[in-house]
Amino acid sequence: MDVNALYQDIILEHYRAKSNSGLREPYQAEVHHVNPSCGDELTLRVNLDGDQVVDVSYLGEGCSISQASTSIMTELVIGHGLAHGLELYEEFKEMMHGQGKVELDEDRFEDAIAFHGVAKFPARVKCALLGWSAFADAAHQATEGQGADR
Amino acid sequence: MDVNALYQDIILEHYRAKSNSGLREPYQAEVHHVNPSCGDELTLRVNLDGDQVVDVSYLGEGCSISQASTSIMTELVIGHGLAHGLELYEEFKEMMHGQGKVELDEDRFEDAIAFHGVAKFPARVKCALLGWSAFADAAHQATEGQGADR
Amino acid sequence: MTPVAAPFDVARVREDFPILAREYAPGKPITYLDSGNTSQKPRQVVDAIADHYLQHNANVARAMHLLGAEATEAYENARAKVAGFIGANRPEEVVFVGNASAGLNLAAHTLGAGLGPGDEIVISVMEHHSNIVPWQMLAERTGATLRWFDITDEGRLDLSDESLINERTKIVSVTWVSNVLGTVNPIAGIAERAHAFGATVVVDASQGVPHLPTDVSALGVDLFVFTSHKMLGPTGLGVVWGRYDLLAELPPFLGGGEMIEVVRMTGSTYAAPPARFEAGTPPIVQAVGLGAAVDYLSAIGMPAIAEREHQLVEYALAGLATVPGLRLLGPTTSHNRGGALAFRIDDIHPHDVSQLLDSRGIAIRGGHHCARPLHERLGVQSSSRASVYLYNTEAEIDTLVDALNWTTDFFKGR
Amino acid sequence: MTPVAAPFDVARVREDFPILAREYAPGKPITYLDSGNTSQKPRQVVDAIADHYLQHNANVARAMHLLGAEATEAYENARAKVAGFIGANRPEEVVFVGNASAGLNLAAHTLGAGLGPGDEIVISVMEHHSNIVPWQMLAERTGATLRWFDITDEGRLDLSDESLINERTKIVSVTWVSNVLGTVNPIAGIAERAHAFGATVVVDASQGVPHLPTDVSALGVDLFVFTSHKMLGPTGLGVVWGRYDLLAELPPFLGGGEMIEVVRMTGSTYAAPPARFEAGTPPIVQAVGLGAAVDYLSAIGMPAIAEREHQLVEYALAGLATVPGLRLLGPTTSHNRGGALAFRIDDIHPHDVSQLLDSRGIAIRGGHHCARPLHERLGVQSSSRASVYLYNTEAEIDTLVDALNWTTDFFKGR
Ligand SMILES: Cc1ncc(COP(=O)(O)O)c(C=O)c1O
Ligand SMILES: Cc1ncc(COP(=O)(O)O)c(C=O)c1O
Repeated sequence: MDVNALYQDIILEHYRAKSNSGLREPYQAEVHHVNPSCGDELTLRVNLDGDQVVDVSYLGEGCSISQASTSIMTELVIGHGLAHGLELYEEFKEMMHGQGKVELDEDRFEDAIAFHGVAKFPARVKCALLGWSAFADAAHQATEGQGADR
Repeated sequence: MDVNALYQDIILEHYRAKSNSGLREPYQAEVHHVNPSCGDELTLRVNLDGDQVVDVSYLGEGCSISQASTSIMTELVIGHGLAHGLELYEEFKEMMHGQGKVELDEDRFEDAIAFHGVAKFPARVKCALLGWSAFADAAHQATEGQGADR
Repeated sequence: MTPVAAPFDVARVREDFPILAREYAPGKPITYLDSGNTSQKPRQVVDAIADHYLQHNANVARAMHLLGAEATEAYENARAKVAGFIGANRPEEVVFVGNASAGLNLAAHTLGAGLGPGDEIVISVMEHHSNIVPWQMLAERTGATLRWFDITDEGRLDLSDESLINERTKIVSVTWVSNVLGTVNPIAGIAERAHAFGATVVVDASQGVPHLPTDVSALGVDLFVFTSHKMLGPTGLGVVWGRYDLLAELPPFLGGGEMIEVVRMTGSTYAAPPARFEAGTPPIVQAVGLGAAVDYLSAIGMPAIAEREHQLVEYALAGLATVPGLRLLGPTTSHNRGGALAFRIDDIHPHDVSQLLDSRGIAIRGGHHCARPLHERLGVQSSSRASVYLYNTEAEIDTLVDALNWTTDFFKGR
Repeated sequence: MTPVAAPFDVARVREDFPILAREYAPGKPITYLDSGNTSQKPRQVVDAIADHYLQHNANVARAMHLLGAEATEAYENARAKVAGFIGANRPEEVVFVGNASAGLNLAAHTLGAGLGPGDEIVISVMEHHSNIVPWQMLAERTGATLRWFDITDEGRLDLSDESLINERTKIVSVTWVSNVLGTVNPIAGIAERAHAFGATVVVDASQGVPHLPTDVSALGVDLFVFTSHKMLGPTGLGVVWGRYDLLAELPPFLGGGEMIEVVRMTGSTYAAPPARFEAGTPPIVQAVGLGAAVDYLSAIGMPAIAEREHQLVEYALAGLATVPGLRLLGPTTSHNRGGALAFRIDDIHPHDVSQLLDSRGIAIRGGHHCARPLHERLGVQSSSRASVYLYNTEAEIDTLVDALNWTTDFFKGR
């Protein structure tokens, strides 16, 4: 097992200097996700304006893979349409479950293509998806909340 | 395994024509003993007069070994001192756990010596002891009751 | 070593079960007719267990290393195999527990948490103690009422009392196949009636899954419990299948490691099914063994096994009918009938029957087979029971019938 | 194949564990330092399991035939061996359950049946989730209050709060040896204090019995729970030892076959211990396997094993102290200390440590090790844990220390 394939420089850079870390106001939904096998926990907030993702903020402690993935995810989804963010999530998930056989489009996924190597380590797939699934969950709750407001 | 050693004629005779079977009055104590592995159940009553065993009666359904043993037990203890009956129980128990190595005295145990062969069948030891231990239990309860009366 | 394929070749099957060649006296092999109690294990299952312990052993889920990954994969593969074998929609519907009894207690504790006086639980008089006592204890804890399906004279479930299942009914728990009478119960119909009143349906499938093709979706039930050791698998393992939606709603039963989400000093939250119901280190290697058993059964094919057992039961019913003084408990034809053949012989106690048969190396069971209420209902204190599985032969049935005739002579002639 | 005798010959011991020769890359054997999670199994244990399945398999207690008698004898012999191994007064004090978690739930349900508001249960902040969640659930069911022993800065149980155990205390349940800190707790003293107030004392001995000579009588406790898979035995088996007088008083927990005396439609009566607590077909072959494990451990001798592990822990403590940025959780000396060696490395998450070590074939555990409250108390979210057993060597510790240094470089250098 080649750990260099797993720990791409981009991943370690994001791990050392996480983007958008720290909880911020305002937000419509906050979720708490857990990876019980390693104990990683993540609190994540989403602030939507209609179908635009205005902000995603989070507080988490976890391994380099989960932290870097969450950091990169926020860069990819903030300031874009929610539908776009959820689409990225689906594609990212598919790639992560593809055991290295599925490729991501660098133009759309930017730093996240570094996770291609992680897909070959089944035990780490959950780590890489923790932030993404928390985002999808929070966004879902936020839209339900908006629906109720109308 | 020689089943003829187990099923002595005396045992089958007692099984077919049980002595002292059927519940009778009066009695000081009644017990219900069970052999959960085969489901055999035995209700047994003891009637004491001071330290004399006046009557032992019972209602039970069970295999030839348990029924014959109970039948023979009643013949040996009715009309004798309680201490004698309990002594016989202890000796009988020791023989049954002796795997065929312990002998009983024919003068004192009469038909019960037929159970010597049963001691070589560990699965049947419980059957042979069911009536005896019910007797000892009932006698114990009856003496406690007498003690309380005084 | 792949197991035999159809057409059914019992001699080839028997080669996989070395214990069937054991001798009770020089040159005389045993006759094992006690599979309703526990089945024998093929070499393939035992090899899978040994190989796992000696080459892949580690704890699951929480181990982040080579052996841990292998063990986790083996355990979860076993879950998927079992799910496939019973027609579950997804592996997460399969929960591993200690045995069928533990599974039925899990059902009683989780389904019963909200019961109270006025609520009714319906079971049947033909249940195994493991599908009686947990519900008696639940009724005692909650004040709910326990009600019972009776049986007909033929030994079938008596469905004539239309009022037994009603708007007060919260849980119906019945056996698929009786371990004494052999009766196969019409589960789908009972489930439909129970669901019409909003009741939850639990099935004790301990004597069903080992012998019949199983499709939990087609049966239309809610919880479905069976046990590894009766289907060529290891001891120490039971299975609870549940509709995922239902499992996701149920509270946990046993607390501990791995069934949690977050444990705080102030309280804990619980994992999603199946983990929620698997506290502590699960029966990992037992699951791997059951996976191998399921592979073995599937390679032969459950339809072929059921068909073969049907033949054997017909043969046995005909043979037993020739024994003087023998009275069968349960249906006397092979229609909707499993391989449990319980009987009484006039004036000979089952314990004595077993003893005589054992002296000829024949293994059957005597007693109430953990179904005392059924025996009371039938007016007998106990019975003898022969039971067959895929590895049994007509010759073994002949051996049984001969020995029963000899037994009758032995006791009559004395 | 008798196992080695003293003086301790680790090379000879390792020959009995084929898995230790597994390679993660050609020519490179794995380094298994995760025995606190689950232990490896010697050939003797695996052979005993295979031999039982292939030659003596049958159900126990209720089978009246050759194989049934052999299986029953094997199962009850295993009970007697385990009783002897832990210094029980009689085999009937040993109850077989599914794992340690099941045993602790049994304790909570049976001891807790009569609790109510105002009653107190005392556990400690260093407990495994399996000795926390069952008591949290019990407190929720009954309204009793859960109270906690804290730990000292050194990672020992903090016994300074004299009022923690008082006249309201009904149950005290603590671990003998911490699975994270390694701390060996002064059980006898705690039991004495609890008994002075009439409380019942439960011990989670899961990390004790595998490593230390055990004498339940000397410890003076009431219930004592441990798990087979951490002491060379099979998965799917836990043990509850209880004082016979106490067991005889306790209500049953799980209902089903074999735990009953008489089952009637109107209610049931229950068997004497241990049967009362063993509903359904027990983990027969798992018990046989644990019996073989106990024979293996006894042949070497638990004092010799404890002494050997003490040496290894001293060696490992010295080695770990040389790794830059490594902080040990728990006592830093080997005094009253078991073989769990949990640590943090600055700025490297335990999951990443495990990954790097795994790339060199080294198996340790990362996470909260089912002890989240303890980690919260220590102010860390998770940790890495190496743990040793009788088959580990000084060379393996060196391999670990080297790999940790490389890990630090790997993350620092990038
Ligand atoms: C201290 C302690 N208690 C309890 C347990 C639970 O044991 P099991 O997983 O066998 O239920 C463990 C092991 O995981 C443990 O280390
Ligand atoms: C119909 C039925 N239900 C439940 C059980 C209990 O299974 P286990 O002993 O594995 O708990 C059995 C077997 O003993 C059975 O035949």
